[in-house]
Amino acid sequence: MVSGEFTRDEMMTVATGRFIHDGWKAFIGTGLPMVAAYLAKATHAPNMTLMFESGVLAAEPRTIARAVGDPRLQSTARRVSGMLDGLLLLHGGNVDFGVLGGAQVDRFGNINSTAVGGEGYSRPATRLGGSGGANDIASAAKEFLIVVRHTRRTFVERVDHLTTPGYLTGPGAREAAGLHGRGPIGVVTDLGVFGFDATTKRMNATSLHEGITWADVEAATGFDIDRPDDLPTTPPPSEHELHLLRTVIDPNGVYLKGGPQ
Amino acid sequence: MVSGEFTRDEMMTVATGRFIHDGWKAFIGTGLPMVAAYLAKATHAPNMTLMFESGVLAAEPRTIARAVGDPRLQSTARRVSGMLDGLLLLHGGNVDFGVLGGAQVDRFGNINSTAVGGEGYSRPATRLGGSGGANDIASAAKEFLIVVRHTRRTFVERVDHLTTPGYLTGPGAREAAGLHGRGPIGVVTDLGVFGFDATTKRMNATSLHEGITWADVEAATGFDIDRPDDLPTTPPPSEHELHLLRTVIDPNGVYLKGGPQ
Amino acid sequence: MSPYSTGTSKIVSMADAAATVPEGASLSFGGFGHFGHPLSFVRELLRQGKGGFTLHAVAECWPAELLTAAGRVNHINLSNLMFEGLGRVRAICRAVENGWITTDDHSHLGLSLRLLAAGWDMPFMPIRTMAGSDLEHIQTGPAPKFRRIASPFSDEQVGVLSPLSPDVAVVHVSESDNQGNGIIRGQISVVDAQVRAAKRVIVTAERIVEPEEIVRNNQLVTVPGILVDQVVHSPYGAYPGGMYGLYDEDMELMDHYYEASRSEEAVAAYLAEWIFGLADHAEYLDRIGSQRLLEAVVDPVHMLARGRGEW
Amino acid sequence: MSPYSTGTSKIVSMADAAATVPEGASLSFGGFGHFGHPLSFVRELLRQGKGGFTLHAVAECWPAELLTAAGRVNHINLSNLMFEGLGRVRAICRAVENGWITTDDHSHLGLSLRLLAAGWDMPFMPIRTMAGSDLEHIQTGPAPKFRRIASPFSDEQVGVLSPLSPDVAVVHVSESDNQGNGIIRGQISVVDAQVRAAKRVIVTAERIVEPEEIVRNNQLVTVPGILVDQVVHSPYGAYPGGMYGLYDEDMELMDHYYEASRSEEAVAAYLAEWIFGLADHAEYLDRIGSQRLLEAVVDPVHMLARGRGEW
Repeated sequence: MVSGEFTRDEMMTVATGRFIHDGWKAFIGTGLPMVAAYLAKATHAPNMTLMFESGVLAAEPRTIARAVGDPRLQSTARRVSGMLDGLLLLHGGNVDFGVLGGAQVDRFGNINSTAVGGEGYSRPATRLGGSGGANDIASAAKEFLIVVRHTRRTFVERVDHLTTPGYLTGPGAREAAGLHGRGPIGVVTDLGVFGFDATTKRMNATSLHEGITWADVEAATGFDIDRPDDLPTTPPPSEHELHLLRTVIDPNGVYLKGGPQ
Repeated sequence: MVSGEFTRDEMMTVATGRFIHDGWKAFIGTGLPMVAAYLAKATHAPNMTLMFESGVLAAEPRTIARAVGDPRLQSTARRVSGMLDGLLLLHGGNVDFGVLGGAQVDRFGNINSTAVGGEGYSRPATRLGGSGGANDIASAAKEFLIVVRHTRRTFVERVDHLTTPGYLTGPGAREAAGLHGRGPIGVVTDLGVFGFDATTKRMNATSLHEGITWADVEAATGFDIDRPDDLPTTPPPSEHELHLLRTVIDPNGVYLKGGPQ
Repeated sequence: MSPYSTGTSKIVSMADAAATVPEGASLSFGGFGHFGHPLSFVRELLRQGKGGFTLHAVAECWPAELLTAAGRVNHINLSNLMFEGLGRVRAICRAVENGWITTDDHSHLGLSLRLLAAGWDMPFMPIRTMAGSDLEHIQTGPAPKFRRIASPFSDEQVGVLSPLSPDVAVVHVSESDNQGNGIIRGQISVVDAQVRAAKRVIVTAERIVEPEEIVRNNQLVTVPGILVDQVVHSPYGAYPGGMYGLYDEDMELMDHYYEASRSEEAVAAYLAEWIFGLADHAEYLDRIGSQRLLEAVVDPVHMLARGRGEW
Repeated sequence: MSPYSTGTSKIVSMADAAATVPEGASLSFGGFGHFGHPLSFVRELLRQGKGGFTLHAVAECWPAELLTAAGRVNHINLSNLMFEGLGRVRAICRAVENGWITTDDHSHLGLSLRLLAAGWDMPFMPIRTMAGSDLEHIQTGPAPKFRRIASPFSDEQVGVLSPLSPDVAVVHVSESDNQGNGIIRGQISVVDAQVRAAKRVIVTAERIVEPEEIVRNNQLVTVPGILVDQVVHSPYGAYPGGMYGLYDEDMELMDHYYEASRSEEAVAAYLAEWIFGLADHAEYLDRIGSQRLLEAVVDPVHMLARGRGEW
């Protein structure tokens, strides 16, 4: 298999995993981030600690967990408590990293996972699940990563509801709000990898996935996204990474449907 | 054995036990109060729940515990946690009653168990153990009882250090301080049983133990203690109570030394 | 004879327990994901017809969804309600989108700490999250949830949460004695705060055990009996959800509801068939059938039912 | 091969662990009554000669007394220090009465909540006790412990405590894996708050166990390994105190210290004989003798050593 044969989901998963450093304690949710965490742990970050908002600490499941509530996270964890304990460990500054999704993201990495459209919060066109631990992770984890599919509906000028704080209104706003976490360090989408300018806190592009053009990004983004002079291609998944994803981590396609498209 | 043959400690123990109502959840320390709690549970208060500041809940030890840290309290308890959990159950308003001792007590039932004499708190003549859970119990339990030996050194006009709040400076003071517990409901000594006037919150006499005169009380009390018109004799221990104390609860004299004196 | 006192038993029937919940009460339920929800209680509560409830819902997606689907809920203080692996709690979402119910949103930590503050009798609880987001800025509850105050120990303006006390908390446990000392195997969600915060606590239990069994595992007791008012014996009480260490969730049955939730009509038919059409929990379990119930039983090492794969 | 990762082991020698405690550090130790104090660590710390310590001492009477007896303590933030069944911690009392050390008194809940506030990164923690007493009025620490602020949700003036973070917390556990995931059998005193509050955490453990054993009992893990910096294997590490479920306290040996504490001279002789005169914990245990150590072992049901009576 040549490394070019991979799905967009596989590219997103691998790109997400690369943000995880060895030794980190990380809050992970279900979906692609779960697969990415397994992959990171199986490759460059064997000593990362998986934590979940339910109070599950240092889980080492043999097979892919279907959900945060999956029994195999509890039956292989070093410690199982409850939500207050799990989230207060986070609040206490003990979590390095979290991965978050959402229905809308703006240029400052603010996320909406509560209510879209309509007359606003009290009478939205679409009500979603709400924050859960996401606001806590974005506020208190040392840093966090956003992972979403890239569409104009998702990448909006202004989130309809600010569930989860990115850089809020820009430079200094997190500090003014009293947040102790540094904020979002990147965005992984099916089009590329994005970051935030150190000074302006505006979203900029880090790399585009193979076959993606800047025009693709612009077409799928509802705000002006900063393009650097140098815009490399995201390193594709290695053969080893694809092998792990397809035959070891998620062989039954719980999250990653199908092989190469 | 006639009921007249009993020690002062036995009288204090029985008088203390009578303050415990059936069904109450009570914080109990070592010493006479421990024996009193066992006695109450074996007689009129079978459904009282024994709680300890270490987080031991609903202990049912078969034999007398030597200390709050005694393993037999933990090995027979329905729940074992830690100090924060134990004291936050108290803080949350779930404890009916506590029994407290101390080195000094004043007319308002304030207790000193920290520092006596000398130049005060920072350079006392005698440093004691400090509050521990006593301040928490006196502040947050619905009510509490004071059990001390009656001497002029103990019953003082003003405690050198106010470790544990009785009625503080008098009527309204507990409410002003923001305390949620009602305060001390009585004092059991080797001379008698005492209470607090509903209006003035000053200590008054409820009954004197057999053979004790008012002059004995006055001689042993460093403040004017209110004498009611009617001053009965404390009902002495029953034969059944003495039997339980001597042959079932504390047969080896862990706390109650010797039989009749 | 047991050396442990059994006191006055708190054990009552499911019907008697549900009958103590007043019309218009505020409720909070145990459970997380597809596990540990007191669903046999919720079904009985629905059958008894009361409503007008306010929910303090941290993670109890299934109780909240079923009660809302039946039109029994006016307001939800929530942090996250969705079905893991499925999607949105559609009856709740529809009720919000149509303005039939009101909500007030929190982070998981924020709502959990409000319950904890009530349980600990604290006038407020500091929090550093929720700050700066619409969880701080939008407050729609009858009482304020989040305010800023100056820290007396630094020059910070810090967020504090108000306490929140449900009238009744209902939690499902793995085993309980007749006093309500309850053990939950696996993660406890926010049950520790719920039972402390609530004015009344109802425990439903897979197994009622002798005091000895509780004492032997006394460090695992999440629910202190002194806080409990009533205990109900309810095997498979979390079904079609799972109970860690005992049985896995029945995804097919859960999906059955999830599909029905796409329309008001279908959800009404679901409730009629699976709740109102059945007399009690025994009839519900009969309907499921013992073979199916046994298929959900997990092995005691992997804690997974047959066919659920490896660890 | 174990399916569990053992990571980079945190296990070090007792000497190496004690060597990481800097001169003048603030320290907090596990333990309650005569149980669970990390006394093998305390003896090694004493042998290494450092001092100038501040203690945040909720219930660790034995560590606090021994360190103070050796003149290594400048200040104690305390809630209660005494020897259950014996009496006063005389070296500490003498040091206070002579003005050799300073103290700041709290209630047990107050001091525990200050540690918890630090561990949870909260700027303050409300409390309704300590109020009105000299625990509120007398503040002698370098930083204020208790202040009143207006509740933003009512018209109360409520007490709040400042956070308190020890430089190092040292806790003794029944078993730990090589990452410091530690199980304490029996009551945990205030270890949960101490390990969260401290900048560094050292775990001493009766047994070092494989990850499997921790995973199997993962609901009993009081010390989360992610908070732990170093792990020391130290059987009988709480001796002459007891360790619940393993061995009872040796009251005769404890009384031996208690008698010696009556005078400065006698206590100095005690320290010379029992601490400075012994090279390490192995030599200490040799001095006690295996027969005596075995006599302290408790039966696994009653949790009491021979001759300690019935339950």
